[in-house]
Amino acid sequence: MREALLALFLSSAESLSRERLAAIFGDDPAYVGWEAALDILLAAGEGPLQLISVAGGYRLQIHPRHRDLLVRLHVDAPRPLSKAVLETLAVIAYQQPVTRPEIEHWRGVSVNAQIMQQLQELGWVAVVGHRETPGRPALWATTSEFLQHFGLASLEDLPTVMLSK
Amino acid sequence: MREALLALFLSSAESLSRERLAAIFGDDPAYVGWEAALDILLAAGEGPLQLISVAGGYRLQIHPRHRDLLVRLHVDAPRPLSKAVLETLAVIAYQQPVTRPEIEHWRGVSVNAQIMQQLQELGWVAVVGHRETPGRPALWATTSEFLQHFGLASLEDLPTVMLSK
Amino acid sequence: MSTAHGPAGQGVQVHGQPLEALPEGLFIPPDALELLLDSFSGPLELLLWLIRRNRMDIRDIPVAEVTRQYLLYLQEARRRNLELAAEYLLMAAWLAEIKARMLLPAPPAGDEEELDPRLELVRRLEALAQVQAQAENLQQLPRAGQDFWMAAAMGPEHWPLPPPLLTLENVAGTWLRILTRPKPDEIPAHTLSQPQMGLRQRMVDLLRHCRQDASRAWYLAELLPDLNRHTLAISLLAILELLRQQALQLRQEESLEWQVQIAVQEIPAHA
Repeated sequence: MREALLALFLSSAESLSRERLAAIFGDDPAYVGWEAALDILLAAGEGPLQLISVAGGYRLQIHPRHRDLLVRLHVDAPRPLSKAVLETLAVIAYQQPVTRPEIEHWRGVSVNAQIMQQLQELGWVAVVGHRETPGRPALWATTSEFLQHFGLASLEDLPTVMLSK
Repeated sequence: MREALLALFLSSAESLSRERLAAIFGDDPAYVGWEAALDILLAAGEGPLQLISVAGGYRLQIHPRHRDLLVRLHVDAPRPLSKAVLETLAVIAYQQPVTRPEIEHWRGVSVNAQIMQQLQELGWVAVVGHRETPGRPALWATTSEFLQHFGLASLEDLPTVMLSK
Repeated sequence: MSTAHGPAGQGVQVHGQPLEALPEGLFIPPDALELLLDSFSGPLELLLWLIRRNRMDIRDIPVAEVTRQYLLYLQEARRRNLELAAEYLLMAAWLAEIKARMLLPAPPAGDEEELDPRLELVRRLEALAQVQAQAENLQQLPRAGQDFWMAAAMGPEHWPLPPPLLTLENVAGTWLRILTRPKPDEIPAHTLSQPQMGLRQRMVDLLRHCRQDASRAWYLAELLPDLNRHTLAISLLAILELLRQQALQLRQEESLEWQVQIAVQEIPAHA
């Protein structure tokens, strides 16, 4: 059972929810007890792996104790994000769904197309609909890739902003 | 050591060569003996994983014994067949063995190679011989997978189609 | 009062160095202003930075003082020929307007609905402060491929096709449809009883026809009288073959009618 779970998680580029796993295992007698195995994996991990909650499901991640070694392999860290990109992403993440004029209102400056394109290419934001106002502006929201990249279980896990009143 | 190797391989989308690993581990006393560990991993695998040699080095692969389970995760939901594919399948099922020109005669349109390929990939039709006429055209028939999919014991169990004259 | 300050580290950064190092007052070291304006996304942010640097209360902005400082920055920028976006001047005008309205006598008592002229500015500054704090929070989050790594291994190379959505009744029904619809070769079948003409024979006939009057061209309609489908096909083939062999030539006649006439004429054999 433990092996079957590991195989599923390792083969998947996305996080897998309990519901998804339940649909895969079904009533198959070969996989009875998968939920107990999942809970053990969640609690104890497996070798260099730990199971974390991310993007509405679970994913296997290399345990942080191996970070120093992994940095030697992955010398090209992801590009740092510019202030404009970070602020635009922040407005979308915390205010979603939100239109571009609304983003501009929050930030106090115009948002150029490049910034939106960069965020789209990273796969972190997407158009999820249109506001039913004149011009039907596109509504932007974050994707599950965004949650995965920043290791967030859900949008509720976004750090809360403490602004003293 | 085994864990460190697994961490490196599982975090990397690319294969890793012995040279690359040697550069990463270097003379670090914490990782002495990594080559022996690599050889053990190559020989015995680890849980659901096996280490395979590919061009440029090694990579971890999920052991084929988990294939059936992974199929449940990765293969899409069933979709309806196109009309052209469905008609071709019907002709083969009821007229087998049958050549492609004969299928075209029944359908009244040409049958392109893609259609035959799609049916072959499904594992439902196969070439069972050649008609001894000029050009020796291939004879197509349904397979036992086709019977199995529909729960038929034999071709005689196909529903009879009555033409009222 | 040090209210309205977000989490630490919100100061503007220039080349990775916090701008807190900027000396007090309005002394601006050479090039600092350029870097400063460069790092600001706009006038609202410059204003917010001024308010914070002066440790002012965002909800009780001393507009006169802030405006004075803001204008001094703008003047300094202009003195150094730095390009300033129009929004910076728009902000200056807005600040001047707020200052003027605050100098007006207080509204008659009891008019509690009278709004503080600074209110909209405060709202926008607070919104920006919030976005900055949120952006800072995002920056603190760990990132995949830098702070943590997802674990993945290769699965099988090829996945089978999904089983099609198909019932046995679909297969049988389709077969019945094929059986009951007319087959294409049932349609021309009756023409087979017509006297058949060979291609060669038709070529000879056509050439003979054209030679009746070698000086003129023959319209296709003349060469292809009312024929059955089979003979028509053979005749067309014959004409194409004669064209290929350069026994006939094709002329496109200019016509006053909408229809373009195509005529065929025999090529006289070279002597």
